[in-house]
Amino acid sequence: MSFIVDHYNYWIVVLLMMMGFYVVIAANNLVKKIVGLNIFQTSVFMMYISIGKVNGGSAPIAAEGITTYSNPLPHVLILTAIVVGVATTAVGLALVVRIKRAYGTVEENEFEDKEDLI
Amino acid sequence: MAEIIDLVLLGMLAITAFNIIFIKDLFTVVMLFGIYSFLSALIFVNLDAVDVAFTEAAVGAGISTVLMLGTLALTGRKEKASSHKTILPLLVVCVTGAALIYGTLDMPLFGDPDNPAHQHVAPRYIEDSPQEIGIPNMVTSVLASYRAFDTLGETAVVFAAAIGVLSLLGLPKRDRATIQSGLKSHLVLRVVAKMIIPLIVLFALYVQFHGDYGPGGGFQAGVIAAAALILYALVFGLPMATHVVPPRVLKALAALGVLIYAGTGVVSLFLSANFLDYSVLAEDPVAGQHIGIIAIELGVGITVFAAMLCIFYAFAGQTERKNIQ
Amino acid sequence: MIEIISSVFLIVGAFFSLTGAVGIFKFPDFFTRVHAASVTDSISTILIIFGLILRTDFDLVAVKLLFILIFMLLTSPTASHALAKSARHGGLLTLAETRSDKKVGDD
Amino acid sequence: MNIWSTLDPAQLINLTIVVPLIGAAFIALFSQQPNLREGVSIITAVVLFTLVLAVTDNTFSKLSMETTWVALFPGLEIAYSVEPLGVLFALVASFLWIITTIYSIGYMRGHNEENQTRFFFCFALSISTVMAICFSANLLTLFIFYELLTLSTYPLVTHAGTKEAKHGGRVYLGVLLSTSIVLFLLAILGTWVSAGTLNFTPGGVFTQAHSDSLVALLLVLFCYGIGKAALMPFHRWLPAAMVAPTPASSLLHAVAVVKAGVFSILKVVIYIFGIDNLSDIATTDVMLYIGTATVLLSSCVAMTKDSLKARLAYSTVSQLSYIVVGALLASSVAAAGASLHIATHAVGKITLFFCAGAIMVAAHKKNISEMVGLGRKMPITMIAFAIAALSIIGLPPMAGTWSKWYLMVGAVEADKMIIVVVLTISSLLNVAYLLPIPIKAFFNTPSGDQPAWSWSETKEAPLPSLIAIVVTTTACLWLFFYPQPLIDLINLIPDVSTELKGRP
Amino acid sequence: MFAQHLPVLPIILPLMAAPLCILLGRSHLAWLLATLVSALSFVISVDVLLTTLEQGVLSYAIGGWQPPWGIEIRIDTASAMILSAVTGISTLVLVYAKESIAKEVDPSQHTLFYTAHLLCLTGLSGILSTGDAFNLFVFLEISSLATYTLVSLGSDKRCLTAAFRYLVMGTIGATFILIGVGMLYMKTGTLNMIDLADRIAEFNGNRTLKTGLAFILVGVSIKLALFPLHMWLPPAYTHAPSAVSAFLASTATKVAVYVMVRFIFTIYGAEFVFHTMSMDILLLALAIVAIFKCSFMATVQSNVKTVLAYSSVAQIGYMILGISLVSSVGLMAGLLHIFNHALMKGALFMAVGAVLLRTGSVDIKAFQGLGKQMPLTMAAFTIAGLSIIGVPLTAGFVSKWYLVTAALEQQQWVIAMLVLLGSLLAIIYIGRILEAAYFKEPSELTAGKDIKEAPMLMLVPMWVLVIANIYFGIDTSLTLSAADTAAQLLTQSMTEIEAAQ
Repeated sequence: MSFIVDHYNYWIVVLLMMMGFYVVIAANNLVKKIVGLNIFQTSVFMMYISIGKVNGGSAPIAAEGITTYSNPLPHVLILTAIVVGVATTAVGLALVVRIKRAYGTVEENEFEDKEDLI
Repeated sequence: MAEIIDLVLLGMLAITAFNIIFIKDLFTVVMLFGIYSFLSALIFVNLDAVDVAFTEAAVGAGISTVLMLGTLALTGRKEKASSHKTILPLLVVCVTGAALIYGTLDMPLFGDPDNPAHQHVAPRYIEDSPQEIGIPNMVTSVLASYRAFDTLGETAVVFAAAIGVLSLLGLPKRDRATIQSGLKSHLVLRVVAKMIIPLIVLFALYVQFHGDYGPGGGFQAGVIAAAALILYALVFGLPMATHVVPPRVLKALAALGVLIYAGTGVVSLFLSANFLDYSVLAEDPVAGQHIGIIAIELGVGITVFAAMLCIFYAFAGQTERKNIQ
Repeated sequence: MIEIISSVFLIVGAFFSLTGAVGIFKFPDFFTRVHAASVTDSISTILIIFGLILRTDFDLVAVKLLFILIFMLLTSPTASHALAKSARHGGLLTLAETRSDKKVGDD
Repeated sequence: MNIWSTLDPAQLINLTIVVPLIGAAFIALFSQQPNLREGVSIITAVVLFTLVLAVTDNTFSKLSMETTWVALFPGLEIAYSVEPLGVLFALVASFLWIITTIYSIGYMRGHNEENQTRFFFCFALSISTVMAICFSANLLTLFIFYELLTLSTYPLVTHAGTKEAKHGGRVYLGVLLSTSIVLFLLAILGTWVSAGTLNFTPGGVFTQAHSDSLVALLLVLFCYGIGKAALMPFHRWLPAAMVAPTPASSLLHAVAVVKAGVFSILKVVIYIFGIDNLSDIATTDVMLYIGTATVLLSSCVAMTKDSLKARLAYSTVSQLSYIVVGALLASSVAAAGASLHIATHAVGKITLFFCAGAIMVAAHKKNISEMVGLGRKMPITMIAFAIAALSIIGLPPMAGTWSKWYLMVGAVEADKMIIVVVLTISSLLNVAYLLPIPIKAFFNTPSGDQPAWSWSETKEAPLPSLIAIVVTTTACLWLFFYPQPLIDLINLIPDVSTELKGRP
Repeated sequence: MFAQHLPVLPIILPLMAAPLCILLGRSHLAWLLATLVSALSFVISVDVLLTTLEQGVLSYAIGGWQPPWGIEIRIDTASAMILSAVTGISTLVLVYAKESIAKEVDPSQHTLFYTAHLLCLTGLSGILSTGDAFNLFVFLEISSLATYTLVSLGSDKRCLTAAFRYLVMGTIGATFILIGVGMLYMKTGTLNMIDLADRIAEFNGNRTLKTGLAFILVGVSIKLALFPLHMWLPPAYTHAPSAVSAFLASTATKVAVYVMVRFIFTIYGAEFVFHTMSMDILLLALAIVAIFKCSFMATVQSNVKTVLAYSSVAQIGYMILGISLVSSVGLMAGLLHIFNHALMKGALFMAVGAVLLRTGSVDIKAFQGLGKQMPLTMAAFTIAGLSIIGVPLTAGFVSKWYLVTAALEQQQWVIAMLVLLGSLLAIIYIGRILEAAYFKEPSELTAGKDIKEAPMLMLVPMWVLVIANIYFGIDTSLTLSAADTAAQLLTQSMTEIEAAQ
């Protein structure tokens, strides 16, 4: 039982990650792929933040009378990672827009038909 | 109590993600994604990561969703049913998931203060940073000083994204105001927008400069300020927005922000300290740190603001272009 | 004492919020749903924020909460209004109109 | 004799390699003036020969000559060191280069070939690499120039530019590069990793400490990896390369390239494995019998070929295997015979090729069946052909006699009577496929009545070609009567001797 | 005065030059700035390389914060060696790019091109220099984002789908790395590589660390296009502008190989990766399959850029093979090949770019008859091609020599043989192109066109690389000593363990 209590958080996060990952690799629509990518990454962020949690701790902003803080380092890392994520999303979506213009579709199997695959 | 909230939120996340897999209406998918981001922001708050929650809400639920919607306007909101193979992806996902679950078996207990992660590097940040850096928000201290190089990289990533989107979509021309756009008929919206946009900008400035003491900082501030202008562009039309903040200026600002950040580091080089060592920026090392952090946060804020708005302009320009056609 | 009052505020606020959610599911068409959501949203925001203010020491935090309240009261109805208006603008008909046109609207 | 005696002996090696390169540069420079260009070619060839003579002189006076160019890997340099076997090969190659150059002038002009500058240029390049192979001090150097030789001769093979030539070139390059990269390089690296050195060492580099199976494997890899030795089944490139212009075929594919192959095998056997250790290696006999099989099979194939050059090509394959067999017999006399065969076969085979080229230029005939009665038109060429053929067969008084003799003696010494038998049968096969050609040319007549023969009837090849043919034919005879200098040279090779062991 | 700051300069110089390019606005000024900065970085990298050869590892604490609290720049010989190659190639590609992109990229995007190039360079230098696992991820993403942009600048619309595929795969890879790094952090509490290495040693056989390693390796394998995760690479390199292909093919995947080396040897230690997890067998098998499958794919393509792209995947197989041999010589061979392959692939892609400029096509048919029309370009192509094959006296021979030596040292005769057999396939795919160039008459694609030799600005960088190929094939002292020192340093822990046993 305690094993489950200690790990349930990670397991659900893994489940979320895999749902996002599935959307990335299985989706045919490029926009949906990008959505999947975002879900995947956001779930990974949750894993990091879970690492940083300290039971009974509070947000890592120094204040009078608080002695236990959660670990600030994962927070910093994830701040950076979120930015990286949105940057990738922006470029990916821009590519989708261009693909739509060039091929007239954003369904992967449709434009694959239109180009001879290498 | 926190565990129960955590569990409920996680459950809701799972439901959201599950729906995203199966729903074919992309508009719904994107809205669900926005919800997903908000929910994860809530989890972040619950796990004491307020800065992260702030950012996730602004970025995931804000900018990302707006960009996705912008894309949908151009590409259509229906996902076509396809005979795409699902077995192989499912297999890959199962294997990956199984590997991850295997990995969790030896993971340290969730929330245990004795975890190695809380024992090694982090204690120094928690115990010494208020004295060494002189600001209470440890996340800002680590972000802007101890791991300032990461943040410099992050700024460069945002800049790179702006460059990428610009090269793909291009910026809208400034004087195309002949096209009627924006929500002209929404009088209520226009009035309210006029009222709150200055407030949002003000709030952005608050977040920018209050980041040392509370959650926030250059990144969040930049996003919020960009959101203000995005709202402006949505309500009053892109041409008006480009009139207020011309795209060329944005491009220059995005570049300038990176330069401010890196320049701060170079100043320390000239003061014969290591790159990004702010201690030498003032007589007192702690004051120096403070100056340095303000400077680089400003750089981050400017770049993020300009880059995000640039990206939005590029997408909005495409939509306008489509409307003309 | 304040604790109890605050709790009452919070619980009632949460209740309104919940009714709004139920409304979204139960009401028959778009406009009624928007209505349900926006009305309950405003009242529950007011109640919850007041409940929270009661739990503060009436310092800076309370002021911040007030700001949030003002902001929410401004934006939330505006958003609902804009939504409804856009829908109308886009040609969506109310339930009554749909029936009178004898159109089959089954959502 | 030694006009270069003022030079530092070590510099001689550099010069032998660099002189043809300089020649090549001048050839390229004078591409518009054929006379000047060919003059340069001949002068370079002569200078090179005198250089090699000087090297020979030094070798006889036991002067050690070594030079190092650059350390490619730690402990492994591109280095040269003169030893008698290399000198022998260098002598043969440089001497025949002069002759071939003279011959080519006649042939190329007579044939009005295109791209003559490229031809002479590549010719000079390949001679330079052959010199480097001759004097290489370690396997790495040998390998590098072995590969360069393949690449620099490729344009010669495809010289004609026809589809056929390209196909031939592709086979040529394909077989030679594949065998050398996959097997030869592997063998070299295997030697390097296990023995720790690639230097040619008298007596070999392997000791008792090395596992038998490893050494056995390496031997097989070397024998097949050196594809230029044309051991079956990697002999296909040689007939394919016959699409080259005849002078190229004659020098490169009768002398330089193939001899570089068998030379490498001899060198590996003598200096890497050591003749005395050879009999202990499990696979020696296997390779030996593959060699003898190649001797017999290719002789048989040769008989079926109507095209003169193809027949000569298969004859070459067969003769090369003599050398391989000689090397693998693990007898010092057989090794001596093999070494000598490099020289004797070279002069014999080059004469045959020269003749084939002469026939092509003068009579435009490629196939043997068309050569009936040709002796009337080209008496000198056909006489030369007959003499060279006898030399290849190994009949006295031709040069080939000696090498075959030593090979046979070596086989007896090694107690391998079967080899003696095979060599004898092979000689008979040689008779069967070589002699009919001059016989038909002289004694068969296309039609019954013919007017009496007169000089006016002759239509020989251009004079330069004819001179070349005469010189090499003379050499065939000369080497029978005066083989001693070469034999002396061979006796200088460690572990190799024309004297039987155990007898005073 | 900057002597002690040299390690950080190759990162911040291009990082600051990138926004300056945008501020300058004019494309030729941007070109000049980018080229100068890149050249300066190159000079600094070489200086750093020489310093590491003399003094060993260089460590630089960013912000004055000592590791593990701050981020450390840590340059050992392996990093410095690849850094020199990357900055050097970048400089040459920039010189080359001016003429090349003038034809292939829309003029309005030239400034953006140079900016993206500089950002990519920043990212690559950062990856090579950093001593922090998470910082590595950040720089990886800078370079990746810039790369997606660069690829999408191609003139064919297929570059868009190629870039998108690259983006999705690349992001999955990066996220996998992120997961792996997270697991490392979870167990050790640190992100500094050296500190990580010290702490991982305590946890041999821990399941979380094992999973972390698996995720990192898969993530990096995507980035370095290890078979079967290479599917993004051929389209990306085919449709990207030639200058971009030349740059990426010779640097980006190589840097990813470096990341793999770093994680395997520095952070986890060979003991953990190869003994506890037996990764060597898996890597070896994948490398061999990559060499053969992709070399074979290269022989049947008609687009020359695709040929070279598949060849790149095959060549990456050689590098991974070197790593998977688990020996100092094997690693050295891998590192050498990273360096040498950069030289050859750069030259090859540049030559192809020149052909594209003059004939407007990169189909193998366009190459017909070019031996006469563009002799210098094709001569460069020939020599670089010989180097890929591994002909003696070229750089390619040196790396193959050590690769086979490493295999033979482990008594792996079959693998040695397979490596050499792989070269034969290279003969075929390079040979086909050479045959077309030298032995075939111009095809209908180019017939009647007046095809001139490539412009000077393209020929010079191309030939610099060609000469480098020959130079490093003959005078190997610098590359060998660098690769040897680097491999010794990286496998130090391994040899200590072996000595202990």
